[in-house]
Amino acid sequence: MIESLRKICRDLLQSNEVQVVIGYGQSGPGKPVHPVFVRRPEDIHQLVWNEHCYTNLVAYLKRKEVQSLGKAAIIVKGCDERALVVLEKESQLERKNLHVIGVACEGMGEPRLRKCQTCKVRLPRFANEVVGQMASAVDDSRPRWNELEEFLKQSPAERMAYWVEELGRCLKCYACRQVCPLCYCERCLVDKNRPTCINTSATPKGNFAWHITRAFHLAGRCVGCDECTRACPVGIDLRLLNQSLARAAEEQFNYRAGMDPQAEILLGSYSLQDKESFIG
Amino acid sequence: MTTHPTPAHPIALIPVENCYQCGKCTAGCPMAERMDVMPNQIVRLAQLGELERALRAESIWLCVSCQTCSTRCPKSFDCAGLMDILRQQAVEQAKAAPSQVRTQLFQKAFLRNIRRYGRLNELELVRTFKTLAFLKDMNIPFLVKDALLAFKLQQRGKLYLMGERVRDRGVVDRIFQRCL
Amino acid sequence: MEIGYYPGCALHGSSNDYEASVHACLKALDVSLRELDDWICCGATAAHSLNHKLSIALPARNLGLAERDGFTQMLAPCPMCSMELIKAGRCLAEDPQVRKEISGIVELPVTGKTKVLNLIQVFQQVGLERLKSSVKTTLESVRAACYYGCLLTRPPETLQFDDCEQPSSMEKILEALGAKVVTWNYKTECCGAGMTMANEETVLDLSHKILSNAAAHGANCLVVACPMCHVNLDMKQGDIESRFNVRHGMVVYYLSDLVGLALGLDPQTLGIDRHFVTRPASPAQVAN
Amino acid sequence: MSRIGVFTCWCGENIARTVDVERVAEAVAQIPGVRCSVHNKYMCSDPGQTMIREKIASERLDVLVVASCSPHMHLKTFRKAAGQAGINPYLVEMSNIREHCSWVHHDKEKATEKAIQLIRLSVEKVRRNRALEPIKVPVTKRALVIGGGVAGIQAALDIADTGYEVVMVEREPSIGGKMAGLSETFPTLDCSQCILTPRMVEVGQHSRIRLYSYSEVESVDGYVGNFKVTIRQKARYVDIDKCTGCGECWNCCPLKKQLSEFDYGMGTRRAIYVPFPQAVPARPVIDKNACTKLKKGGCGLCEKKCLAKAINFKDQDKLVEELVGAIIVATGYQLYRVGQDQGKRKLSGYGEYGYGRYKDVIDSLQFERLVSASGPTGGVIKRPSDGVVPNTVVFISCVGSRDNAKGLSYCSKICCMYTAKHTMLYKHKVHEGQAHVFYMDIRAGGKNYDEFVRRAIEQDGARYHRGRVSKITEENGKLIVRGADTLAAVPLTIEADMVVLAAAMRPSDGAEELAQELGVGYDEFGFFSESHPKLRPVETNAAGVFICGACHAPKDIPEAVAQASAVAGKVQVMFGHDEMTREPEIASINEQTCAACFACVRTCPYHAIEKTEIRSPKGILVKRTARVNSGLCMGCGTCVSVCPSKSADLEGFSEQQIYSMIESLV
Amino acid sequence: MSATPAFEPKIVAFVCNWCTYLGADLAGTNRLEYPANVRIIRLPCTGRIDFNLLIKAFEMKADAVLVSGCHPGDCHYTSGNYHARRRWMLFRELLAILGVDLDRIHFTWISAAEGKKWQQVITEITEKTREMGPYAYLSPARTATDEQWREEAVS
Repeated sequence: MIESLRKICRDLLQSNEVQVVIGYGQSGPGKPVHPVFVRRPEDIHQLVWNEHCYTNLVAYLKRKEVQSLGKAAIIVKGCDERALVVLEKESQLERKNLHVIGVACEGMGEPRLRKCQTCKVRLPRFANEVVGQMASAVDDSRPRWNELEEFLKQSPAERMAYWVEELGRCLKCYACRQVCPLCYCERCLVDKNRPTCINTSATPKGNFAWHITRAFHLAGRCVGCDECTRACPVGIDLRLLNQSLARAAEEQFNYRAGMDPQAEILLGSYSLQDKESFIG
Repeated sequence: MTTHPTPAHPIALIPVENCYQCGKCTAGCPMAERMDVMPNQIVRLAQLGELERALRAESIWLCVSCQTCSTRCPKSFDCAGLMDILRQQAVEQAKAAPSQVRTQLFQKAFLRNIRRYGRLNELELVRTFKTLAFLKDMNIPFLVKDALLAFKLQQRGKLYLMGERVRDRGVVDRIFQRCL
Repeated sequence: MEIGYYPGCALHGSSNDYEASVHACLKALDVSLRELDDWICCGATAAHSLNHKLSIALPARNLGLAERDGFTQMLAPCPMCSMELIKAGRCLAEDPQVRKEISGIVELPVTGKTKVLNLIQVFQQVGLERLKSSVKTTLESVRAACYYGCLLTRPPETLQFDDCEQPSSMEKILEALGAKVVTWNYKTECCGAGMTMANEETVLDLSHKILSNAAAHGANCLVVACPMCHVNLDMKQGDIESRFNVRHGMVVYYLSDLVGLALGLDPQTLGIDRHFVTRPASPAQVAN
Repeated sequence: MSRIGVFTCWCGENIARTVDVERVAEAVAQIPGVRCSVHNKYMCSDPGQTMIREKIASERLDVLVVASCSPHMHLKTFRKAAGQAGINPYLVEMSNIREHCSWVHHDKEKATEKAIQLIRLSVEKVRRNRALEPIKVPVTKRALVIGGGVAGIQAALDIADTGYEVVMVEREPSIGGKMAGLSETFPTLDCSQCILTPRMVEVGQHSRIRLYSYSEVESVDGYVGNFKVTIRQKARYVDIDKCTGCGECWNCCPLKKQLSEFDYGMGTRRAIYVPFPQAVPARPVIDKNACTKLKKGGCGLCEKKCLAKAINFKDQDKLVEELVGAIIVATGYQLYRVGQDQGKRKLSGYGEYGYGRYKDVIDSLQFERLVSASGPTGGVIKRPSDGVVPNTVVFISCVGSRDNAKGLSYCSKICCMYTAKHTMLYKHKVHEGQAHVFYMDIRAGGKNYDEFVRRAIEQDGARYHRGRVSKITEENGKLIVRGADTLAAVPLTIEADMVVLAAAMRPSDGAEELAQELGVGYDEFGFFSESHPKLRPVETNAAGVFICGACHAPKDIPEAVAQASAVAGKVQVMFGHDEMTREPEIASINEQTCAACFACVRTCPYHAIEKTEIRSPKGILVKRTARVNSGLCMGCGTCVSVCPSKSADLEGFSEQQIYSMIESLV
Repeated sequence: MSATPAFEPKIVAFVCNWCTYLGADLAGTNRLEYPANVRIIRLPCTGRIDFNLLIKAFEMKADAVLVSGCHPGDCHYTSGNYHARRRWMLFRELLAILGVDLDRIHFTWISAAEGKKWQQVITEITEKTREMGPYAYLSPARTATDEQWREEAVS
C-alpha cells in the first residue's frame, strides 16, 4: 500500500509532473503524524500512511508558501476530497494544476474518529489515481446526527448556557480559521475595521460574533473534516455548529457540500420552491 | 331540498370547483347518450351543492368507470372518482335511482359473494343477483335469460359448480366489517 | 425468470382459457409464475362503486401477502385487478397515515412496494428480441386489431403504461411475431366492462361498435389482454349478431394466444378451443 | 468632522400635532457634529428650501438631514435644493418622522422620543455619506431589433424614421413573420399582405436600417447604451449583393417537392427558393438538407443558370459584430404543436385529436395558407388528403390553451377572433358549406370584436357549440368529431370533412435561451417578463432591453403594433441624450481584499459583476478579482451580503453607514 | 413573567426600500396606529440584509428584530429576496443550536400595499416582546419562552 503510494509520488517527482508532494510523514513509530512536503524523489521514504493520517492536507493548498513550490500532488482521503470539490467550485484551484492521489480509507484513529463513524465517502471519487481498495463496504445506515439531536434535547437557555461557557474559553487564536481548508479570504472579516463587523473583544458578544460568523461562512460549504474542532487549543466542540448547518442544508435543500461537482452552490443559488414556513 | 357539502361530506374533499364546465367528459363518455344527467352536469350539480339531484341521477349507475373523462379532463379533475363517491353516497342515503336497481343489486351481490368466499363464485353470483333482481321486478324472462349460457360455458369447461374459496375467510370478513 | 402471479377471480373462473394461455406461453418463454398464496378478490368495480375504503383494503391485503412472500414483481393478467392493485399500492406508498390504517385493517404490514405488472409488461421484460428469436410459426396471415380497452392504460397517471390515447405496445409485440396489425379507431374505447350482467344492451351496443370498426379497418381478428373484454367481445358476440342482425365472425384472441401460437403451441393447450367464436381460419391452421 | 445641519419639518399640523417639533430640534442640536438644528412649517415649500440654502451658507454646513416625510416623497427635492446650494446631493439624508411616526402614533411623548431617535439614525448615517457623482454612460444611438415580424418592423421603422440607425436580425430568409402568411385580418377582413408588404419593403429599402435576414443573435455583451452584439449570418449559399432575384435559379431547380415552411407544409418549394413572392430581401436561399449539390456534389444547375454568379456552394456561417445602445426583442410566437412532440418536456400533445395521423386535421396557421389567395391552393379551400372542397368543417378552439393537463394554463387571446374569421372566410368561399365551432367561452373584447363574432354566427351561419371535443377519428373518408354541446346538455357527434384546430400561442423556439443571454426574466412558459405590468409594460429588468409583440404574451396585430411604437418611443427618449446618467448608489469591490470566490458573480441578479484578472505591466497574473460593471449594477446590495470578506460594499448603504445606524440605537 | 409595565421593548426592523418600507409609508398615509417601539433601518433590498447586521442589532440590546421585504416574485431586483430566504432559513438553524431565542427574530413579506399587515405585524411583535420582557442576549438566564419550550418538550 504505502509502497505503491511512494512509487506513484516518486514517479511524479522524477517525471517532474509535479514539483512537490503534499503527504503525511512521521519522525518515528509512535511519534505524531505530520504533513510533509516532499520535493525530491530520494526523500520519498518520508511519506507514511497509517490510521493517524486524519488531518486534511487540503488546507495547505491555500498557503502562499506552498503555492510557490510549483505544481503539487496532494494525498487525500475521500472526505478530504470533498473540500477540493468545494474549492474548485469557488474557483480557488484549477484541477489541471493539481495532481490528486486518492487513498482508500477504512476510517482514521483508534478508536475511530467521530467523522469516520458516519463517513459515506471512503473512496475518493475524482482523484487522478486511487491507492488501495475498500475492505469493507461503506455502511451509510449509521444515523449521522445523533450528537446534534442529543444536544437539541436541551432547552434553548440550556444551550445558550452551554455555549456561553464553551465559547467563553475561546482565546481568539483563530486556529479554527487557519486549519480550515475552506477559509481562504485574503483578509478575514474579523480583521476588518471601519466598520468592525465582528466584535473582537474576548467577551461573550465577541466570542459569539466570531463563531457565528465562522460557522455561517461555512454554511453549505463545510465538508465536516472537523479540523477546526481538532485544532482548537481549548477544545471547543465547533463540530456541533457546523453539523447544524450541514443537516439543514441536507434536509431543507437536499444539498451536501463537496459531494456533487455539478450541484449549484447552496448560497449562490435559490429555488422558487425553497421552504419559507418561518416567514410571516 | 339541497344537501350542501360539509367538510364531513366526502364530496367536500374533492376539488369540484376546479371544473370549468368544458364538457369534454360528456363528449367522450361512451354512456352519455343513455344518461339522464350529463357527466359535466353531475359535476356542476356538485359545484352548486345540489347533491340531491346528482345522487338520484341514473347516470351515476350507467357510468362504466372507463376513466375516459378523468383521463382527458383538461383540469385533471377525477370525474370518474366523483361518480364512485356519488354511488357510495346514493346507496348510503338510499337515494339510488330505482330504474338502475339491477346495477346496484349486481354490485351488492358481488360484494356479498366475495365477502363469503374471499373469491368470486360466478355461479352463485349470478344466482343471488338474479334472485334479488327477480324479487325487485318479478321479471321472469330476465330471470331465466342466461340459463342457456350456463350450458354453453359448461360445454367449454368454463363452469364451476363449486367455486374457489380462500382458506383464511375470517380475515376477509373482518376486512369488510372494518370498512363498512 | 420467476415472478409473482395474481390470477384474480376471472382467470380461476369462466376465463380459465386465458389462464391456460398465459401459463402455457410464459412457460415456453421460461417465465415461471409463482401464484400468490391464499389471494383474495380485488373487489373490482363493485368495491370502488360502493365503498372507497374497501376498494383500497381488498387489493391491499393481496399486496400485503405479496410482500410477506417477498414478491418484488407480480403479474396480474386481468387489467381490472392490476389497476386496483396499482391504485391501492399508490395510496399506500404516498400516505403513511393510510399505510398505518390499512395495515391494521388487512392484518398485514403493507407498504405497496410490490411492482404490479400487466401481461404486456411481462412480454416486454422477456424482450422483443427473445420473442422474435423463439418464433416457430410466423403469423403472417394475422391482421390483428389490438384492443386495449380502458384499464390497461387508464387512468394514465396511476398506471404509467404506454400512451393512453395511441397505445402501441401490443402492436410492437405482434409485429415482432410477424403478424400484421391494423390501425383503427376503437383501441381504447370501452366495451361495457362489468355491465355484462346488469346492463346487457349497453355492452352489446359498445362491443358491436368495436367489432364493426375493427372489421371496417380490415382486421381478421381482435387481440385483447383482458378477460372482461374477451367475455363481451367473444362470448357475447352471438347475442350482438342477433341483436343487430349482422354476422361478425370476429375471432377474439388473448395476446398470449397469438404469442403461444407463434411459439408453436397448439390451440388446445392455449385454451383457444374454449372460445365462443372460432370460425374463420385460425392462424395456427394456416401456419401448418 | 462634518458640519451637520438638521432641518425638522412641521408639515403643517401633520407632524407637529403628535411630535413636539421644537423639542426635537433642541434635542437633536445636542448630537455631536450637528451645527444647526432648525424647524419650519413646510420644509418642502419655497420658504423651507430657501431656509435650507441660507443655513448651508451661513453655517457652512456640508451634510444635511431633513426630518419630514418619506424619502420616496421628497428625497429628490431636498437633494436638488442642497445641490443648488453647492452641497453634493448625496450628502443629504431624510428622516421619515411623518409616515413612520406622527401619522401612526398618538402618544405625543413617545412620538417625540421616536422622532429624535429616527433623526439620530439619519445623522449617524449622513456623517458617513460620501459625495457621489451620477454615473454618466455614453449612449450608442443605434438600436438592435431582434425579429422581423410586424412588431419588429413597426419598431424598426418608427426608430429609423426619427433618424436613428437600426440593426434588424431575422431568423428566417425573409422578414414578415407570421403576419405575412395570414390571409385576411379581423375584424376588418382586410388582406394581411396588402397591409404588411409595403412596410416590409420600407424596411428593406430604408437607408438607416441594416437588415440581417437568415441570421440569429449569437451573443450579447456590454450594458445599456453600449451593447456589443454578435450576429450569426447563416450560410445562404447565395450572395444577396450579387443576386438580382431574377428567379432563374429556383425555376430551374429540379427538386420541386420540398415542403414549404412558409406554407406550414401545405405547399411545396424548390431546394433553392424564396419563401414567398413578396419576400424581403427578395433573394433565394438554398436548403442545404435538400440540395443535391450540397449533399452529394451533383446537380449544380442553378449555379450554371445564374448569370449574376451569385450562387456560392462554399458559403459558410459568418459572425459579425454590431454595437448598439438599445435592444428590442420582438421574437414573436409559434403555434403549440398539437402532435406529441412539444420540444418542451412538460407539455404533451393531443393524441385524441389525431393531428399528424389524419391529413385533414390541420392547425389554424395551415388553414390561413389554405384560404390565402397567395397560398398553395390559390385561395381555393381544398382539404389536404384528396383536394376535395370540404362541405362540413369543424373548428375547435382552446387546443392547448386553458388546458392545464397539457401544460398551458393561459388563454391565447386571439383564437376566438380568428376562428370566427375562419368560419366567415370559409362561408364566403364555400357558400353551401357548414362551419361548426366548439368553444368554451368567446373572448372578443376589443373595438368591433364582439360584433364580428356575432356576424359570423348571425350572417354567416357558423354553428357554435359550447363544449370541448373529446376525440376525433376517421371513418371512410369522414372525420368523426365527438364533442358536446353543454348548453343543450347533449353529447354531439359531427361528421366533418376537415377539422381546424385553434392551437395555443407559445413563445418562439429559443426564446428562453435568448432571455438568458440578455439577462431578461421570463415566465414558466418562456414569455418575456416586463419590468412592471402597469407602469413599465415594454421595459424589462435589464436596462436598455425592451420587448414588444407576442414574445411577451399572446396578442393580436393591433396590440403588437401599439407596443412596438411604445418601445420606439422609449428608445427615442433614451437616444435623445448623448449620455445617460445613472444613480451612483451602486456596489463596488475592494480588489485588494477580494478572495475571488465569486459568490457575488453567482448571486448578482443583473450579471453586473465580472471575473477579472489583475496583471502586472509584464502581463504576469497578480491576482484574480471580481469587478462591478457600473453600467449594469442596479444597487440591490445582494453581493455585499454574500461576500464573506465584505470586500463588496454598496454606496449609499455602505457597511459603515448601516453599522453606525444600528450602533446609534443604544 | 419578567415583564414590568415600565418596560418598552426596542424593536429593530430591517426592511427593503421598495416593498416593506413603502408598506410602512402606506400605514402612515392611512393613519393606521401602532406602537412606537420600532426603529426602521432602510436597505435597498432584503438581499442586502446580512446576518452580521442582525447579530449587531442584538448586541445593541434590541429586544426583537424584524426582517421584512417583498413577497417572492415581487422583488424590485427580481431575486434578492429569494437569496435572502435561503440565507435566513439556514441562519435560523444556527441561532437555534446556539440557543438564541427564535421568538425574538421575525421574518415577514410585506408588500407596498400591505400597510395593514405592517400595522398588525408591528403591533403583534411589540405586544409579544413586551410580554416576554427585555432580551438578555447571551445571558444563560432562563426566559419565559424557555419555560414554554420545556412544557412543549415534555408534552
